[in-house]
Amino acid sequence: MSCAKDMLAVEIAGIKMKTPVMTASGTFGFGLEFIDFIDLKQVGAIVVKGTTLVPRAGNSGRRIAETPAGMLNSIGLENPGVEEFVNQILPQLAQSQVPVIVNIAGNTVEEYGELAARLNLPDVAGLEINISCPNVKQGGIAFGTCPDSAAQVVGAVRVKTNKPVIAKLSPNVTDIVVMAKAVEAAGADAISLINTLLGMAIDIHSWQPVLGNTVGGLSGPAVKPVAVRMVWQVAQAVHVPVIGMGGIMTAADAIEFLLAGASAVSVGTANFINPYAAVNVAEGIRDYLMERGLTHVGEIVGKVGNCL
Amino acid sequence: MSCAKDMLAVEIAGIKMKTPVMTASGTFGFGLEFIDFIDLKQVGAIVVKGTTLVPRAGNSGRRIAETPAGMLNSIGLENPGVEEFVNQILPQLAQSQVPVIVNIAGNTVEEYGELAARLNLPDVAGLEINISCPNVKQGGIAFGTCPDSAAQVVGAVRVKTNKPVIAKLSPNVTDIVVMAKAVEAAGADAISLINTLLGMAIDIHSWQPVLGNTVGGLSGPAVKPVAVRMVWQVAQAVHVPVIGMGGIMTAADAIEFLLAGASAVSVGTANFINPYAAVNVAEGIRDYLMERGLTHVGEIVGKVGNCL
Amino acid sequence: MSKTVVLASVVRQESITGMVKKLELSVPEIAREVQAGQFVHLRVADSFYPLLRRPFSIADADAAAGTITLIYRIVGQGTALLARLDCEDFVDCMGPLGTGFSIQGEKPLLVGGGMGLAPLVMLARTLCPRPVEVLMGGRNEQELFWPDIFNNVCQHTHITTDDGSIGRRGFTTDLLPELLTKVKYDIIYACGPQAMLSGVVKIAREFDIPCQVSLEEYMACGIGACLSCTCAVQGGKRRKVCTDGPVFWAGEVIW
Amino acid sequence: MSKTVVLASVVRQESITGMVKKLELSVPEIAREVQAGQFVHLRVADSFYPLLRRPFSIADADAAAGTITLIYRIVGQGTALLARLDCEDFVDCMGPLGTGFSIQGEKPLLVGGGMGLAPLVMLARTLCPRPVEVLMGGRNEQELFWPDIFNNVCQHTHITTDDGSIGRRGFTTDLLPELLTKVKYDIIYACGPQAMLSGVVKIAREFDIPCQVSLEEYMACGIGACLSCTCAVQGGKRRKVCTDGPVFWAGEVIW
Ligand SMILES: Cc1cc2nc3c(=O)[nH]c(=O)nc-3n(C[C@H](O)[C@H](O)[C@H](O)COP(=O)(O)OP(=O)(O)OC[C@H]3O[C@@H](n4cnc5c(N)ncnc54)[C@H](O)[C@@H]3O)c2cc1C
Ligand SMILES: Cc1cc2nc3c(=O)[nH]c(=O)nc-3n(C[C@H](O)[C@H](O)[C@H](O)COP(=O)(O)OP(=O)(O)OC[C@H]3O[C@@H](n4cnc5c(N)ncnc54)[C@H](O)[C@@H]3O)c2cc1C
Ligand SMILES: Cc1cc2nc3c(=O)[nH]c(=O)nc-3n(C[C@H](O)[C@H](O)[C@H](O)COP(=O)(O)O)c2cc1C
Ligand SMILES: Cc1cc2nc3c(=O)[nH]c(=O)nc-3n(C[C@H](O)[C@H](O)[C@H](O)COP(=O)(O)O)c2cc1C
Ligand code: FES
Ligand code: FES
Repeated sequence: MSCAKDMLAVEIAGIKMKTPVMTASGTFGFGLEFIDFIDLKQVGAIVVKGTTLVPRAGNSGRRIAETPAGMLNSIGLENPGVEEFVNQILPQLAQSQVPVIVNIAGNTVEEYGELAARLNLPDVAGLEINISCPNVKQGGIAFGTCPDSAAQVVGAVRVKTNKPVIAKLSPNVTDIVVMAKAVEAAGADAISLINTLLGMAIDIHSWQPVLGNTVGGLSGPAVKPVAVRMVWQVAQAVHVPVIGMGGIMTAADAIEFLLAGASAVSVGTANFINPYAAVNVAEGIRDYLMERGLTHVGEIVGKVGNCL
Repeated sequence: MSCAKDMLAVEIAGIKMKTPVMTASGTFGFGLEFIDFIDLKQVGAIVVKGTTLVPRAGNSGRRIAETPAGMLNSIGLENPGVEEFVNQILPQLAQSQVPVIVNIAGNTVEEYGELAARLNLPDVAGLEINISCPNVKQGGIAFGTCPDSAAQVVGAVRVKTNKPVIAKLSPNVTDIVVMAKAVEAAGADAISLINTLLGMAIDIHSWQPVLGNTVGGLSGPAVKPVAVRMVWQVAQAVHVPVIGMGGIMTAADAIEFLLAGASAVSVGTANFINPYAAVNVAEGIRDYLMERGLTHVGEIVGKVGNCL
Repeated sequence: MSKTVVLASVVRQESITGMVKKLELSVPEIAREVQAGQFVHLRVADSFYPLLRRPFSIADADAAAGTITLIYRIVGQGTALLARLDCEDFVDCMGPLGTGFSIQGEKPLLVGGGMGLAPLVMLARTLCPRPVEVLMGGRNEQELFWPDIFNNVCQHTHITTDDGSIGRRGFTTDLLPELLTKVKYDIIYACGPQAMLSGVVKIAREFDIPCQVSLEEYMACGIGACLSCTCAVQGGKRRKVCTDGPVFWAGEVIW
Repeated sequence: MSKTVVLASVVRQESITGMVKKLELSVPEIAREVQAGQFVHLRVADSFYPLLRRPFSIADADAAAGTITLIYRIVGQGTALLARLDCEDFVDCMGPLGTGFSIQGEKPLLVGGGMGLAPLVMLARTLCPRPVEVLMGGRNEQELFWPDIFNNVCQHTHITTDDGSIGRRGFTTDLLPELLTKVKYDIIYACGPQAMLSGVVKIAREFDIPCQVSLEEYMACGIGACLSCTCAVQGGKRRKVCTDGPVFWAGEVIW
């Protein structure tokens, strides 16, 4: 029986999703910002903005810049802190009946553990460990580029939660496979990638960096080839599911990631341009499968190099 | 005296150039392909296609793919080999009176040394060591992502030549500064960056990688923010001049690199779209300097964060 | 007042000065709902170049005709592409976005500089039949095409130019104290460059007159999801210019 | 025969079928110089999207009028943008590029499939007054609008379609041996899909008739600088389709 609904349903690390199309942390707010446009239930899972133990004001000065087919951001993890998230935001979001994955970021290994403990709540479907934010000086990227510290962070979270743990990798590394294997060995149930590439833009009129924070994270279509390559490398090297992202604007982009080996994908920057993006992408994947007489999205995962 | 000609003249590692705008290896052939369009003397220096000891046929299958604001290539270092270059091509190129820099690539440390020895010729202005080609399985990228092997390659070239030695870095590393310091310590007279980012594209109709070689190098405007960031990081960390490249299409792009700390720039992918690009970029830099009452391009190098 | 994304068709595009244009769009869903001070977020090309939407204040709206008017300056690539649109072309339009002006008081003074005058046109119309006065500043006579636009919707315009080519020479903030001394305005609405706004806010505070300001920030999403546009407010908090604003009470913002 | 980059103005753009269009460009520098089999490399948008130029065979040229004609199929984003060009629009045009057909023999047979027929139009005109015959193949009648185009420039057209909706049912390579048996052609010129070309080359070899083929490859620069387009040739060497080709002697290419 190939009912249109089931075609897209996936289970990633125990999280049941109606579609393999999630929304990327930091690009979909807390989901509620999109209710004028879409029914949140139509999204596979919402990964909320990076959450820290204490509230963060983020970086000062200009926070975004447009680049060719991409954008730089240096939000700097502005967020209301885990308490406010748990008390004010999560109850609202829970009503929309979509799996909520909390993206967590700490300054120390212990902070990651504490965040995990604090989020052991029924309304939380899983945790995504942001060991790769390029916009926070302490921690963040440092954890994300060294396999040992990345593994430590994942381990600290692992012991504090029974939720599915997703490790989100930074692309700013020499060997993404080493990072992936390290977090897998440390107990990650899934791996998501890529976070943003570290970039910079300079205003040639003022001679100043465009971003207040000087450097920022590059996202959008420009990074897609790098992201597809890394997903392909990692998917072959690990046994846990991979969540692919980086420049997905259309269903065709998402299908590239699925063929490369991603079991699910996340839509990021595209949400800013098209608030229906996550839903449109899922619909496009369904059309693609139906046109080819396929019955489930899993049939294309990792199939690059094979024949249809 | 601020004669319009002198404004742009620079000397990089002892190589005297009329303008700080060079052409990037692999994107300008052997220069002669452009004589219908420009007078080669108007180019700062020509960096020729990566040259190996023995001729190479390069990769089979499709070699380029377009990506958002960028392109992937997997030429695989097709080149006629150093003998034919020296005997057939160099004499012709020498007549155009433009500094010729030879980009060299080897499979072993010894091969790099041999290439350097073979190129100790009056018509060669300098050597650029390609330790960063993502399209060749053996060697290449391996040297480019490990500081020790990169240093070994530079050292091997250094002892075999009295020409200026430019080390070309790969962006596919966790810490570009470590790589830069390693090649500087090993005797590089200048550092050029960035080579291409490793990427991949998949044809969703055929399920095959678009490139015959599966992965390829990403270049063009898409990579500019990453390149500017790396040039900025490296320029602050080393004492040798930096040659910046990655997505330069216009004078404005080039000026970003100069402000970030590059003493010269290379135009790459842009040559394919606009064969006059290197000349146009130089002219645009001159206009920029004149509008601001500056007398020499050196006055803007590394000035990001300063006030005009 | 729900937000939508619609393909708006171009009803009219005309030049006001060389670089300033007026664009009238047919987009009934938004024309019906919009309140003064809100904005639309346009996708100017069906391409990744430019990638992001561009925010523009709604300078005027005609609910009956189903149209909105934008007044914009060509400053870069996005606005250059917008300027190429012809009658009957379509543009992807998201709106109405943001929180507009709060209508109150009986004797309002509107203070605007540069393109900040755009949202004040609709505000002036909305404030009718109150006796609206507008204090407007610009670099020179050429840039001050605004009196023609405001003449229908306000009682009086006070003008300053940097070079004195028309109106009083100087900034709006030079003339403002004088106006506030002469007339008992009971509310000030301001929109324009940051420097002007902070000056206006300071003077309003001195004269103890309530003041609302409309801010500008670099925006990616326009709907509160990306946090690119937040600004620091009193109480150590931050608010989003795209949803909590662009209009804020002066006392809330930290200058 | 030097290469240039010029802004060519659109003289005429018309639809041949739903997806195939004919574009006439005013570009005297190229129209004057071009030889049959050469191509132009167009920048279809002043944007990074698409980034690279697009190669198109010159289907015909009028040196006196200073125009060239392209016949192209809309297959992706670049050709879709090209199709939007109107009369008097400009397009950045590089050419003439490549090495065209070598004109020889007295009784030529031209063999073309799909869009590979485009360069054969100009070739047929160039071969005049020789008695030119064209063997053309396509999927179905609809796609075979080519006879109309060739009627002025050749003596006879032989047609095959995959579905037999017009002409002989089958491929050009099915009909070719028959033609070669009947008539003593002394040269074959072929352009079309790889599979067709290798078939034609094999048959030409069997019949011992000299054969030139025009190849297609993915191209970045179009002028021999990037090596994206090289193909293996006899003697263990590689040659550039963009400069050494697109036309090669059949014996040179490795199939
Ligand atoms: C709420 C709001 C209302 C606005 N209303 C108007 C209006 O009514 N009329 C008008 O002429 N302009 C208005 N602006 C400014 C307008 O958005 C910019 O001029 C426009 O985005 C420039 O785009 P560009 O591609 O031409 O310029 P570029 O400089 O090429 O743009 C590069 C990037 O910077 C952003 N940007 C550039 N200038 C501004 C700016 N001043 N404010 C915010 N982002 C900017 C762009 O959106 C883009 O992301 C408004 C801005 C905001 C935030
Ligand atoms: C020498 C030469 C002459 C040609 N002459 C004609 C002609 O007369 N009429 C015609 O309809 N087509 C011709 N083609 C094919 C034409 O170049 C492509 O159809 C066109 O580039 C597609 O661009 P797109 O953006 O619409 O497609 P996309 O598929 O989006 O293009 C993506 C990339 O692939 C390249 N590409 C796609 N298809 C081809 C192809 N078949 N050959 C080479 N590159 C391709 C594009 O140039 C671009 O770089 C010729 C190709 C070559 C090499
Ligand atoms: C404005 C912005 C904010 C982001 N914030 C976060 C964050 O808080 N945590 C995180 O793990 N990733 C964050 N990201 C990265 C995205 O989740 C995603 O990994 C990246 O943008 C690549 O996907 P895309 O190209 O589709 O945007 C952010 C990205 C953007 C553009
Ligand atoms: C088609 C192609 C071939 C290249 N070949 C070489 C090469 O042989 N040696 C090398 O060091 N870099 C090579 N490069 C990298 C360029 O020199 C340059 O570092 C890179 O493209 C970034 O610059 P760009 O974005 O301006 O193209 C090649 C790039 C392209 C696009
Ligand atoms: S623009 Fe995204 S939160 Fe305001
Ligand atoms: S297309 Fe660049 S060498 Fe042929």
